[in-house]
Amino acid sequence: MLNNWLDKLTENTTRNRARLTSRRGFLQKIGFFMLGIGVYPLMPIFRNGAFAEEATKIPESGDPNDCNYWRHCAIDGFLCGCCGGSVTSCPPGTVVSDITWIGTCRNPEDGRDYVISYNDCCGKSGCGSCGCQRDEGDTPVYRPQNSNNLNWCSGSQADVPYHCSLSVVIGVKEPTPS
Amino acid sequence: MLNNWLDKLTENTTRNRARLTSRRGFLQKIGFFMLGIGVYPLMPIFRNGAFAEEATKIPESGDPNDCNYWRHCAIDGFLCGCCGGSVTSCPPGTVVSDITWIGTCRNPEDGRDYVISYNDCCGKSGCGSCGCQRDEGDTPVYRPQNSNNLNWCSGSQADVPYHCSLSVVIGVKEPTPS
Amino acid sequence: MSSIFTSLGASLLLIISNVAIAENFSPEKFVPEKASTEILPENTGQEWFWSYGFRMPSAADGQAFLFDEHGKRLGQLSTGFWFNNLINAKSRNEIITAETYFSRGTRGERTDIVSVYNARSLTHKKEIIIPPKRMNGVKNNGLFALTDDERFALVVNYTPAQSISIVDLDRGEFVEEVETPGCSVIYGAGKRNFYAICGNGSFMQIKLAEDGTVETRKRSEKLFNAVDDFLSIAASRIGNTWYFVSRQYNVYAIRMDGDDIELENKWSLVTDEERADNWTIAGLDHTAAHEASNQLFVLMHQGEAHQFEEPGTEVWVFDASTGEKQQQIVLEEMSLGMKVSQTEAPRLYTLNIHIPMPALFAAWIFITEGESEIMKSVRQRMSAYDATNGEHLFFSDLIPTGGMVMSVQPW
Amino acid sequence: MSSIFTSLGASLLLIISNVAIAENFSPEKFVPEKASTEILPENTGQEWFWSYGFRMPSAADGQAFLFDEHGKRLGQLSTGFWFNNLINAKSRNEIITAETYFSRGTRGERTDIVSVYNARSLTHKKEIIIPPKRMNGVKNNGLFALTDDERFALVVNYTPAQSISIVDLDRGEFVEEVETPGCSVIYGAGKRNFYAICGNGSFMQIKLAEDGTVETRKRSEKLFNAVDDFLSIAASRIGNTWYFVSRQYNVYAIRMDGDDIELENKWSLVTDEERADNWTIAGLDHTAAHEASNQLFVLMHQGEAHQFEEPGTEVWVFDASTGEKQQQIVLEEMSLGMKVSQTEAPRLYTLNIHIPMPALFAAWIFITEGESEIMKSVRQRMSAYDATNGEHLFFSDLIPTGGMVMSVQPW
Repeated sequence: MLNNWLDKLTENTTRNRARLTSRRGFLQKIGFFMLGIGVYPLMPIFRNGAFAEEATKIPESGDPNDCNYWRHCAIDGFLCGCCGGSVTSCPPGTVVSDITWIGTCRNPEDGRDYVISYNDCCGKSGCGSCGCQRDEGDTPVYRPQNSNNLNWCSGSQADVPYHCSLSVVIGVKEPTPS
Repeated sequence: MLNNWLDKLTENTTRNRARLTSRRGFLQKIGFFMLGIGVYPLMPIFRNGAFAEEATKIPESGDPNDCNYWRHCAIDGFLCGCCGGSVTSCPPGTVVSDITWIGTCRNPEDGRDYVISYNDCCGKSGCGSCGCQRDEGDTPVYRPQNSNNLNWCSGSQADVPYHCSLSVVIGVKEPTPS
Repeated sequence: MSSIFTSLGASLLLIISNVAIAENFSPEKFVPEKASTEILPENTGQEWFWSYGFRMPSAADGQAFLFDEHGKRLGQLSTGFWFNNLINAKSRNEIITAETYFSRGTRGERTDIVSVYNARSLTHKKEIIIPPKRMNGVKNNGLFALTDDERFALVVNYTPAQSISIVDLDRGEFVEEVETPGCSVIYGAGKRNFYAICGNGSFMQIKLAEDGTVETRKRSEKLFNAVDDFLSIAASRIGNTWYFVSRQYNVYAIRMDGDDIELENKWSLVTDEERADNWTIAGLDHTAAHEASNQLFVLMHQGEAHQFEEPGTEVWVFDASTGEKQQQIVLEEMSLGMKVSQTEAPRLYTLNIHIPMPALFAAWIFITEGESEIMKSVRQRMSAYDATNGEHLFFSDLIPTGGMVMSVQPW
Repeated sequence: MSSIFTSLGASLLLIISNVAIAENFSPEKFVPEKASTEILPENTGQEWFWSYGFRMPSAADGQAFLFDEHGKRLGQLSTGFWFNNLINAKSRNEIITAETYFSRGTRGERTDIVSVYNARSLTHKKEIIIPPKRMNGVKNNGLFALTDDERFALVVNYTPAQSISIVDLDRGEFVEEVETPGCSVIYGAGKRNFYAICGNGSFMQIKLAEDGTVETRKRSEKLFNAVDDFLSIAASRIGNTWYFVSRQYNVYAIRMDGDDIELENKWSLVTDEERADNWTIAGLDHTAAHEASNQLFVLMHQGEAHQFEEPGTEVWVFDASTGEKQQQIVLEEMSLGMKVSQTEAPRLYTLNIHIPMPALFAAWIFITEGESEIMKSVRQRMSAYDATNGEHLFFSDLIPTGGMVMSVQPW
């Protein structure tokens, strides 16, 4: 949970703060309201029946186990790919939490903005590898739908024990002119 | 539990093993048998009544929270002095394990050999500070009285949860000619 | 304990050979030492402090570590799964926590409790079972609070249905659970009043009767823009006013006093130049207040907008009423959170990220092998500063390996 | 789960604005991805390996980590308080462990169980409750064993009364507890036979009836000098012979075959020169055997007599029958323990102490600030070597922070 912060490390090694690394581009803010009732009934359709067919292939490149991978723009936790799972599959013996938070990330490969569902994998102690915390569009727990500061496993069958987090693409948006 | 070992560290940093630190003197071996039945009835007297008077003052110097302190010659665990206790007192809220292992250490201050009782403090999770493992006279678990490879908390009121270990002087021996 | 000794068999032999014969070192005269258990000395103002959290990834073994005024370990509490909150109820001489347990560690039946520890002996006194719904937050703020008279404890729930459990500490009983749809974290507002923040920018007042049952629930009008300038839940209280920092780096002073709630004041943490120079709020537990001097402390750093929860590098000190910046403390080590003690000579405690190697080594590893390599050696410890002038007093003992802690808090 | 949605209130508003319209990226055509849970591929000889232990100081949250043939994480089991043992019962397609839990994490009622996990899905299948007396060892050897037909599990107890619990894995039931006064750790000796080591240098045979109840207990004569040359409990088995290393660095080959137990062979691990040069046994789990090639692997280092449990720097490989040294493998990193896989191209796995910085940095810190400073950065990981020639194949992913593991073990 401490990475991406250490750009400042060299800054803080000596009190006179010489910055050694470049400043990352500003990600375009996309406002995104979720209707308390409205969105939740929507959520279940993501879970069952509707997915009989193959998921749409998304053009993407880079290392999915790297914290800076485009899908992880609002994730906070261990990347399941480093724990025996992948960006869309939980490690063996853990349970997918159906209720989770949502983020929207820009895919550098095709410039589109995708809706990412950060389902947690639950039922075992923390995976402990590839901790990654990025807060694009992150909201406080009193606006839970986009909050990564909450243990969403507590809504899963396995309850509290948090193992790792997925980054599942569940929607796509019109590429707004940047 | 990994300290005192890193003398070899520099030895292993490069495969050609240049030793940078001196070899420590060989501690004189003192054979010490404990009668299974015999010793245990002895043990309880160490616990109650007999200690109404002040313990004999032992001449000693050095930092009791240093793993190399003379009392710790057969200890394996966290030094309670680093956890809110001392060499003879458990941190607040933990329970002294009356059943424990015994070691014999030479006190450099007066050249005498003392019998040390390494009572565990139990009932909370591991203290985690000042881990120290020294195995002078250490025996396997099938000869438990001198074995530090055993969680002696399991014999305490608080049972398994091990917090830290004490080094209590419970006897003295004639200084054998070294 | 079964009769231990008989079953041990006669195979081992005791020979206490030649036990010493010299003045009081003769076996008869030698009085063995006796093991005992410490009790904390009475706290008459010593600047002790706690550091605690869920010990991720070993989140089943949450801990709270107590440090003395020199940063040395004084004691510890083991506090269960995904541990969030500890409150020192000074009038009760008790430490109160909210804890969660599973019958088989990470599986089986869940039990949530409010736990009560004796504040001198750090022994566990009693537990009060509550509905197994306690919210597990990454930030420890706003999830657990006592009424100002320390009689009732309130626990915020999330399943994801939102509600609050009320516990009577005097009678040691769960009182009731109250639904708070659309609203969550809570802030104390007098003897029997609390306010929760709602998703649309309003607050929900929760008024308790004398016996702790809920008398009324009332929604206030909107006090902040919940989308563009939402409030961080890590707020600090001076008197009846809670000071929130917001996403656009403003301070919202919201007075919560019984039935009245109003936005008293709003000012920007940063000047236009500072905003242009990318100064933003930072860290998780990023505000603190010193009531006597009416000062607000905020953890800051330079970074992009989306890095507003990454560790802070400075603490800015403001007059809470005027918003005038009085001090800019450059931290010895980047920090996740901080708090200030309420003594006359107050101390600022920070929860640091510590790399246990010379700074140049760390910089070299960072440059040659990147962030993930340096992360392998990251440890945690606290710093204590003189809150009046920012002088660094000491680094505490390290937080032991075993998992992360997320809060630092004065005794 | 209570009916979540109704209670959430209508305060938030959903506007899915301008969802994309382009070939199959139109909202109607876009098929979302679906989250799933992995199942382990069938193991047809891949060199997977486990690393597990009590995760001290977070000992309430024991773990077992599974790694693939490249040292990458494959899966994990959460296994309770002071975790000691895991056995892959291949004929049952089950992973069997002995686990301990407390109703409130570190306090409350203690429950010990034998746990059974599905070896493909790593899901928890069932538990068998046993007396809450399981020995908590620092070394993981000899505390837990299955009969050769994998029908019964034996758990060594210590309170400090010594006994063994017998569990029928087929019927999923605790059979009985047998007292073993003066004797403790156990070694398999056929379908229904075990031997425990006794404090005076003899062994206790425990013979089970077909249904797992104890038929006879018989003490053998002394096979070793329990004071001057006691046997380490970390032994390795080839056929019906167990190879023990001893305090004076000898190997004792003890054949245990049903009712017969005899000291088959005894030879010294070190030549006189090596002994004079302070070569000693090292580490905790310090022996391994490759049955097909009849080779014994022993972890060694140069150190004083009392350092015989400190990490090893080399693995010496012997012909188990003649005691002839065939290989001396200098390890990449000091190791606490090791094991060898039983495949044709066997691998040697070591449990390493890893300092995540260039060796020169580590040496500098060690010299300038001493051992305790360098200890702050210590991590753990495994190495895999080609057991036939000592070639280092790879380092595994790091063991995550959160506490120590004590064993490495092939799948």
